[in-house]
Amino acid sequence: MSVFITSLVLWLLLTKFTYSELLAGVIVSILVALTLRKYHGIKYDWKLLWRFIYYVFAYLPVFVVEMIKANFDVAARVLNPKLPLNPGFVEIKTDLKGEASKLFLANSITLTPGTLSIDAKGERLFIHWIDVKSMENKEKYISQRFEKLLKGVFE
Amino acid sequence: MIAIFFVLIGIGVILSFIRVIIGPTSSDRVAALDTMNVMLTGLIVVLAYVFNRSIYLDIALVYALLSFLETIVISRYLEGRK
Amino acid sequence: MSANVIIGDILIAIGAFFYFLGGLGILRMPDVYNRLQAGTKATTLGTFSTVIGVGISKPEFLIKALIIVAFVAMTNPVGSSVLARASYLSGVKPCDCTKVDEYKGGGEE
Amino acid sequence: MRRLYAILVGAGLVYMLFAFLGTISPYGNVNLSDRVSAHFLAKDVNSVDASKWVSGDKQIPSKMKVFGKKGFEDGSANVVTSIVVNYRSFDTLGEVTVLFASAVGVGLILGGTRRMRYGRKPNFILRVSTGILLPLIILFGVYIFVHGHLTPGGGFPGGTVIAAAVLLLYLSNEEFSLNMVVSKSLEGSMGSLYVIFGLIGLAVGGAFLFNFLPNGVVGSLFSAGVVPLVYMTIGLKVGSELSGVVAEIHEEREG
Repeated sequence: MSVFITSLVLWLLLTKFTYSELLAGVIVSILVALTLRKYHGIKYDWKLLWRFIYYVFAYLPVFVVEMIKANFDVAARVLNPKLPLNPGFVEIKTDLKGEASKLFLANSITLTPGTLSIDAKGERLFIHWIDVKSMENKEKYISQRFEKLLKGVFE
Repeated sequence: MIAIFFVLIGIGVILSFIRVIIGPTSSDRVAALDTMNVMLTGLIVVLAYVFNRSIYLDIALVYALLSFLETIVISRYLEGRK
Repeated sequence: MSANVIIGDILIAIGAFFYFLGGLGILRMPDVYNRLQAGTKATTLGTFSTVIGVGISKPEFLIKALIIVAFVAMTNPVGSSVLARASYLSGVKPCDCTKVDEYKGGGEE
Repeated sequence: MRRLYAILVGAGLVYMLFAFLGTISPYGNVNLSDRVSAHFLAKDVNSVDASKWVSGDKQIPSKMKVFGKKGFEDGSANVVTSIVVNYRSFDTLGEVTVLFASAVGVGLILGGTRRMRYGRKPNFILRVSTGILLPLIILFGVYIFVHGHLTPGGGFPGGTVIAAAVLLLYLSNEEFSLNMVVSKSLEGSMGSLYVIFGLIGLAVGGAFLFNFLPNGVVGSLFSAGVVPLVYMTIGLKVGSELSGVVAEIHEEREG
C-alpha cells in the first residue's frame, strides 16, 4: 500500500498531469506494489503528514547547514599545503531502533564534517573519523545532533 | 560565464581521472571513478541547461543509477575476496 | 537577465567549484578512506548546488532536478560507505597517520 | 495446442515473406520522397520551429507546430521511435531474436539449481537502502518504456533498468532468487505478442507491423497507434530476459 502511494507520487512527478497519465500511473503502481510486496522497505502509518512536516522543517535545515560546514572543512583541509590529518576508526553507540532511522543516521554521518560511516551492526556504528579529538564522548561530536531529530521523525 | 563552469568541472574530472590511472590499489580506482561519475551527472544537467533540452535530465537520472550500481557491484566483488 | 537566472548561475558556479575541490581531494589525500571523505562530501554538495541552480534558472526543470537531487543524496553516501567497508575487508591498509582502529576484524566480537 | 500455435505463427511469417517480396521494386527505382516525407522528418521532441529543414528541393512550410495536431502521419513525437518501430520493424525483430538466442545460450551453459553465495554477508546499509530504492528504480524503468514514443528511450533501455534493479536485489539479499517460471513465461508470451501485433498489421494493412490503430493527438500518452503497445511488449520481454540472465549467472550446479 505504501509502495503504491510512493510509486504514484513519483509517476505524477515524472510526467505532466493528464487523466491518461493518471490512469497509466495507477495501473503501473499497482503492478509494482504487487510484484515487490516482499522486498520493499517503505512503510507508512497514520502519522505520515506530521512526520513529513517535521522532516522538512526540523531535520533538513540542520542537515543542510552541517553539509555546508562539512564542505568548508574539506576545502580547508584540501587547500592547506600541509594536509592536516589525524584519522582513526572509532565505534559509537546509537539509541535508534528502526532500520530506516539507522540508515538515515548513517547517511547523515557520512555527509557531515570529517566522518564517514563504514558499517552498522546492531546498535554499534563504525565510523572513519578524519580528526580524532578525544576518545571519550565520541557521540557528542558525531551523532548527537541528528539522533534526537531522527527519533522525532521516524519513531 | 558558462565557460567557467565547464573549465572547473573539467579540471575536477581530469584530477580524479589521474587518480584512476595511478591509484595504487583497485579500491582507489573505484573511489575515484565513483567521484568522477557524480561529476559527470552534474555535467549532463548543466548541458541540459545550456542546450535547453529537458530530455537530458532523464539521461542524467539513468547515468546516476548506473554509476551507483557499478560502485556496488565492484565493492561486492572486492569484499568477497579474502 | 532576470533575478532567478542570476541566482541560478551563482549556484552553478559554487557547485562547479566544489566539483573542482572533490577532484583535488581525490588526488591529494593519502589513503582510500580519506579520499572517500573528500570525494563524497564535495561532490554531493556540488550536485545539490548545480542541479538546484539549473532548476531555479529554468523553472520547468525544477521537479526533475529535485528528483535527481533526492536520488543522488540517497545513493552517494551508501555507495561510498559500502566501498569503504569493502576496501577494509579486502585488506587495504590505512595510512600511517591513523591513530586508533576499533574496527579490527570486521567489528565481530 | 502448443504445436498448433507454432504452426500458425510460422505460416503467418511465410505468408508475410511472400507477400512482401512481391511488392519490392527493383534497386534504384524507389521514390523515396513517397516513403519518408518531409513532415515525418520535421517531427522533433522539442517542437522547434522547423522552417530550416530542407529535404531534397522541397522546403517545409514554416511554423510547423506538430504538438497537439490530430491524425498526423505516424503520431509519435520521437522520430527515432517511429523509424525503429514503424519503418524498420524487421530490424527490431532481429534484435529481439539475437537477445533471445544469447539468453538461451547463457541458460544452457550457466544454469543451475542452487543459489550462489558471496563470501561475506551483505552490509546493513546496503540492504536497507535497496529496500527503499527498489520500487523507485523499477517504476523508472517502466516509465522509460511506456513513454518511448514521447521521450528518448524505449523498450531496450527500460528493460535494462529493470534488470539492473534485479541485479541490485541479488547483490543485497542472500535469500532472494528469481522465480524462473514467471520470468520465462512472461518473456515467451511477450515475444510472441510482438509477432502477433506484426501479423495483425500484416493482415490489416499489408505490411509487417502496419499501424492499425488511430493515431491520436501528437504528444499525449495514448497516441502513436501501435508504437506504445509494441514498446511495452519489447520492454517487458527484454526486462524479464536480462533478469533471467542475471539469475542464471547467480546459480551454480550441485557438487
